[in-house]
Amino acid sequence: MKNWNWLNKFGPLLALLLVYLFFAAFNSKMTTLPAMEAMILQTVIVAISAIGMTLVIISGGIDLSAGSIIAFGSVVVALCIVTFNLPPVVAAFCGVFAGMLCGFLNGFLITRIKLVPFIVTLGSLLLVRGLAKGFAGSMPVNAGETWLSELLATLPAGQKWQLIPPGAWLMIFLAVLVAGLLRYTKIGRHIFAIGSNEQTARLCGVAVERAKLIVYSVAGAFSGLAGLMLMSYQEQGDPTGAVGLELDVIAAVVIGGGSLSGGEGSIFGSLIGAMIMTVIRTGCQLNGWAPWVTQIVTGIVIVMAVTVDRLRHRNNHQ
Amino acid sequence: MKNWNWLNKFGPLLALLLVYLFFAAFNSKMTTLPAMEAMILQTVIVAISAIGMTLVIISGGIDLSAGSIIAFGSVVVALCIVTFNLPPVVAAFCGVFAGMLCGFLNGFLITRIKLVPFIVTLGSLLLVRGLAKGFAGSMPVNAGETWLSELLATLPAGQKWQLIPPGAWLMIFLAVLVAGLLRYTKIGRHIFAIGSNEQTARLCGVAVERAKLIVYSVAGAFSGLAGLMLMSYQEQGDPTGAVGLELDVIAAVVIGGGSLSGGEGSIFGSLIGAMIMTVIRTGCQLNGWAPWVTQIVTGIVIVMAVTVDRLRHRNNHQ
Amino acid sequence: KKMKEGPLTISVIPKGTTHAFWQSIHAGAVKAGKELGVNVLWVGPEREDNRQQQIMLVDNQVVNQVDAIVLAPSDAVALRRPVKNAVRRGVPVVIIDSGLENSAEVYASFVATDNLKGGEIAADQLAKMLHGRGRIIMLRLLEGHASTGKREKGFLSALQRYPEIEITSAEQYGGATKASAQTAAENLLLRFRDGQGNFTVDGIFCVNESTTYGMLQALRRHRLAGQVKFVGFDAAASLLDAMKKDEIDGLVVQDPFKMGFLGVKTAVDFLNGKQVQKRIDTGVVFITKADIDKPEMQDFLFPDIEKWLQ
Amino acid sequence: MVAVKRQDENPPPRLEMRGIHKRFGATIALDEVTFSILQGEVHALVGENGAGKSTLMKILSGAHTADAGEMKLDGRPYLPQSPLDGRLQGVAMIYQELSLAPHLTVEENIMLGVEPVLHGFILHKEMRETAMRAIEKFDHPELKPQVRVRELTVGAQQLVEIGRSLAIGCRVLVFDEPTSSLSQKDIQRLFEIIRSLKKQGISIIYISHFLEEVQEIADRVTVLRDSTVVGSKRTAEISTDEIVHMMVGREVADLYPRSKRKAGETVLEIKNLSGVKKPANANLALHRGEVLGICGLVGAGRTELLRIIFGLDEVKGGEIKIGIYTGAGSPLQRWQNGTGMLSENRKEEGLALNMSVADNVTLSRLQNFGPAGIVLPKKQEEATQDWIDRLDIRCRNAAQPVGDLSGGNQQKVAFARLLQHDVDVFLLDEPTRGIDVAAKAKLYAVIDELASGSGNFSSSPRAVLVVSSYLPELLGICDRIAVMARGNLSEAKPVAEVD
Ligand SMILES: Nc1ncnc2c1ncn2[C@@H]1O[C@H](COP(=O)(O)OP(=O)(O)OP(=O)(O)O)[C@@H](O)[C@H]1O
Ligand SMILES: Nc1ncnc2c1ncn2[C@@H]1O[C@H](COP(=O)(O)OP(=O)(O)OP(=O)(O)O)[C@@H](O)[C@H]1O
Ligand SMILES: [Mg+2]
Ligand SMILES: [Mg+2]
Repeated sequence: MKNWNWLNKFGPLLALLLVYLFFAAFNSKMTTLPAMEAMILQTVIVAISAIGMTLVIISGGIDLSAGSIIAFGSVVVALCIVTFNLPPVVAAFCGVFAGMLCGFLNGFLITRIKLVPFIVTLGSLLLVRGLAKGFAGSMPVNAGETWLSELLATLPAGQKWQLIPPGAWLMIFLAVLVAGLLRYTKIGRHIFAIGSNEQTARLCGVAVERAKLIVYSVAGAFSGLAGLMLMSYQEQGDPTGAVGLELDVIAAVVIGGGSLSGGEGSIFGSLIGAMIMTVIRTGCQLNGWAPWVTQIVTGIVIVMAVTVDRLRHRNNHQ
Repeated sequence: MKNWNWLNKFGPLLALLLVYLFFAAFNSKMTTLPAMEAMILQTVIVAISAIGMTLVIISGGIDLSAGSIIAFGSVVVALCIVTFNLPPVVAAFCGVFAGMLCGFLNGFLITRIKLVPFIVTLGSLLLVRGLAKGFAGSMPVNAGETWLSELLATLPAGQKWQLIPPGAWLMIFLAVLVAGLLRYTKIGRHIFAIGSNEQTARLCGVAVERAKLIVYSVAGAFSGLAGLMLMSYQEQGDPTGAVGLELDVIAAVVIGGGSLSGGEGSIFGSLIGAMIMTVIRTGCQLNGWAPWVTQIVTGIVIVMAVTVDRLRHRNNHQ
Repeated sequence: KKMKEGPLTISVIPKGTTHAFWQSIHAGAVKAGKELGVNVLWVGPEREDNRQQQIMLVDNQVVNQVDAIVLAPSDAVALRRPVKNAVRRGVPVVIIDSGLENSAEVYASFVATDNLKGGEIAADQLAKMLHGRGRIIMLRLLEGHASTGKREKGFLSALQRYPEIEITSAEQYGGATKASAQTAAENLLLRFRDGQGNFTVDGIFCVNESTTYGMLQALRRHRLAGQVKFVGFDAAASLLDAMKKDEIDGLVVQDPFKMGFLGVKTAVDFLNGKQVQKRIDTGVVFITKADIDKPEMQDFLFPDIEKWLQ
Repeated sequence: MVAVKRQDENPPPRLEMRGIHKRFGATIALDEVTFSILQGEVHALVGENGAGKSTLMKILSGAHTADAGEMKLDGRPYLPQSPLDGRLQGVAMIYQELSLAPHLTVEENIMLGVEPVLHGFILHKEMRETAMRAIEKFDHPELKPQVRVRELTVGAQQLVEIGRSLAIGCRVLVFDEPTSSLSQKDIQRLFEIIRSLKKQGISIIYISHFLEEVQEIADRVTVLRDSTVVGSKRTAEISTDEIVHMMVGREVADLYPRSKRKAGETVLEIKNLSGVKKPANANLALHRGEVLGICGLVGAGRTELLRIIFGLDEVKGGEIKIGIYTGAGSPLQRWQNGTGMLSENRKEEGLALNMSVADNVTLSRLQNFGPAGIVLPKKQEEATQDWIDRLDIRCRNAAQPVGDLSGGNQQKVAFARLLQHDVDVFLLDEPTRGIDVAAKAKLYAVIDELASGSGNFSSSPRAVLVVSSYLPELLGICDRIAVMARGNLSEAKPVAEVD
């Protein structure tokens, strides 16, 4: 019993270690500092979106529009800088806000018209992508260099004391913040309650609709923020970027212990899940393996992670 | 009451008509024969895969790997012709069989290890895509011209009496066949029962595991067949083709009245759903509207279709 | 041939719409349209690897009864059938940018850069910068992509002439988006750092705009920009800027504006029954920082896209 | 003014509901319903399935709003906007179906919706203390604040629900069929808790289909029939039979009919049968022409026994013999062996709610509804219509989704499946759970006819194995009864010898 509980908490971390050691055994580059930094950098976009997705999945929903919102967010930030000449910090907020609006739209349709999240977000996957392209005229919007570009750049020699770039720090800060809110606030516990048993939550007077609206809006905001990171990474708003990224984000949450039937999931786990996928990709690329190897390995890891999760639960219940 | 029942059956057809008339009003080219033929041609791939997806969704599951299986199927057919020099008809069967194997793998993991379909097929989405690229060496496999290419080619002048190309006839034949099996056979009733209440089905002596295995294998086979059509359409096996097509397929089923919670759906409806999406795309393209308009319209149509479906149900239950 | 009232309508179908390269083609096509008094319809798939979508686009333009199609096929084979189909239906097709295998008898004309030559130029120039010795990596674009495939081939075969140059990696693909190119590039850079963190590669070649941009971003992120000889392909504003800052040492530049212009013009000539050449080369040149401000390069590098696209 | 006079005699009611109307689409669920309860009173609410009991209580708790009528709580107008509003004003409800969040802990469930917070942050210490205060009276070993609710047994889960209501200091507490999944011991524990709550002056509304329970615990009983109140009496002044009469509107002459039965050959025999956890070493022989009952506490393993026999759970050891077939088998094989099972859990396991009545009745055997291998819906419906008539199932037609039917009628549909399949051995798990007296009487009559092989339903005697937690029912219909305790099955004794 005790042992399983332990595994319950640190299972994903263990998996990360295993995967990492596996690739490190093949290629010593994996253990260098620049490799670590690069891997963290490449995780940030998926991880930030996964923070929001974790909330959605804990509440028993799903958000297929995450990838589109990321692209939309990046376009909005770039347009704010280029077309409206807004200062970068305002532009950044506009991007996050735009993402939040998209999330709010999802939440609105889910709670008011009471549609299944899968369908609503399938619809907004197309809709928001269309908007992103429409706004950008189907072309990338070059934002030029601002301090936003530094969010996800390798640290210059003089600033190595920061260890990792500011974007990654932001990700960690937000993860800790949201994990704390999820654990220590009323709304946090309510999100778990809704995912665990929505009917009950409603009967106990939890404002289910309001909570879901918040969850989807926050998830949208996080995807918007991930869009800002994408734009910082590419120095341009990319209306056709991040296609299909929602599947990576969902996979990260699931590998990290989230359950698609709701009530379970952890921010910490989701970050680890995102890390695992980056390690696999980087590991394969450092070995010069073709992209298809990466895909096969990732696919197998997803299925294995969930299988182990199942076994763990079966044991917990006995 | 009566009226709603009527709408229940012909709702998607009505929607198709509306969408079609809308675009025809903009552009008289929509009503020409070549336009009709082109639209049917462009629907076949999604529609064939949607036949299998309908079974999966009725049984309460989902198959995210459809797009990957389509690509895989196309690669297998092309390789059989090019590398193994097999006659086209054998190659075609190999493609369908390869798809069936992938579907069987999904079914096996879902029924034996008892994992959620969403996760299993998310894993095999990556895995099968990886295999397709690996088999094809990441390059399209050019199959050259065989009679397979004629499956989805515009009919030559002398054969106009066939009305639509053989691939489309095959689609119609299979749709009628599967719809009949679903409605008039034991296994068909069983699939509905499983989607409606799996435990009840088990209690009533339905071999749930076997039925699901069949459902996923058949769905895989249909995606494999769609892969054959893709290969006929492009005259090449395309390991990077059909990315994200599973969402189109799922959307077709949902627009056609399928419910993601299982127990509901119709082959006929799914075909109409696929047609609706083609009409939207073709209509937008004939008017010279940008792709993003297509996406926005399709997104809105998906959400509207499901909203109408909800209202219909609400009325039916009162 | 066809008796229809009103001006001719010509569809221009690019491989994608998101790169600056296609925007130049667009502008060139529009210019031709205005000068020749024909309608130009610009329709394209968003992703360069979506062959199926491009086939549908071609089919639908035939249905649309346009008078001619100017097409940049995203695959040398997959687009053959729809092109034949179009011609069979009486819609002539002019191929631009990248070739169509075994179908010279079908299309009206092929208007493009000599991509093989582009790759060779890049190889010679990079070798010259490295004084004929060093380690080189090349980042490819997409599996089965005809035009960049030719560049890759030309580059590698020309390098055979330099025995002291070692190609340390030529097997990675950037993929269809800039983000995927950037990630692939970053991991390449990582792979070629030695124990001390020193970069062990002397020269880099990227085969198109998105890979060049991805590599540039990766170099910047690794603070390596300007410390390694870097030759790219195509002249997007962002790349020219980088070249001014010495982050890129040279670019092989095609003339997309001309390609778009000639594509439409050839189609119109063909429709009017004039004799057209089967192969029209739009030229390819190598430029460095010094060339950017030369007056004779201005029209070439900075065609007035805004003017035509308004 | 009579009313004024009465008010002078009695203390003012804690709660008054007057002229309550409610309709759902075409269904009138409540019509002119008037109901009141005093402080510290236990007031039972009884009635047939679909009479409107739960609906009335949902209006009281704020989950539904009435179309017309007024409510007063301690003399002040009471108009809850939501369940939370109702709870905060002192009206709490324990629902028919357990409503807990399985992933949350005991304390989180108890305090759900009313967590003590400061700026949105939960005050964990305070939360734990309040939760502890609510559950310490129960003195149940499983109830620890930090345990996740999904790890508790059903009885303990129900205590969590009660604790949830106590934690917010309610004035009126509603129990909607609380005992349908409780053991006898837990029921007694519950009654003690109810009595102590009563002493604290809390008013309790108690809904149940078990009229003996009503007699034991309630001070007053109100009967609902066809959406209206047909009477309200002190329990001391009314007998169970009279209550039944008020509920059904007619005399239920013989609840437990018993025709002549004759035990024949053995059709089901189990020897030393054991499952993964329960049962252990069970022995049993069931004969044609008899009704054998198994009683015991919840969790004793009776359901598991039936499930193992039916091939739904794994056999660990021992032997099963059905007719001429021996060994473990899948449900499909069991049906083919001529055995059918009725699940205790209608909604989750018994019926496919959004499929038609016809599909549900014929699902286990889709043969003979058309030429080779073909199933024609028309023929399915024809076959089903026969059972609809014979069992008096109230529905529009055989094509109606079974989820639209009331509980009792749903149960009849589930039962009709066994009849349609024409099985020899009936395994019935809690066949009358949650259904009203009239429907029960009908089922008892059918069971009797099956066992005796006379009458409408059967030409030859069948064998029936019934599991029930309701002892009077077993005593009424069985020939022999066995007792199950902690997975051990006693020898079956003739009813006459059971005390
Ligand atoms: N949400 C609803 N929508 C439509 N009809 C409803 C709804 N809730 C209840 N009804 C109908 O109202 C009537 C009263 O139902 P209610 O649940 O109050 O009965 P009950 O007395 O609690 O029955 P039981 O003993 O089976 O619990 C029934 O006919 C039922 O079908
Ligand atoms: N609805 C339920 N939810 C969760 N656990 C349950 C439920 N019903 C029974 N259990 C658990 O299953 C185990 C075995 O119960 P089982 O149902 O076999 O006993 P039983 O004697 O048949 O009781 P019942 O009166 O419920 O039929 C017990 O530990 C019990 O706590
Ligand atoms: Mg009720
Ligand atoms: Mg039981």
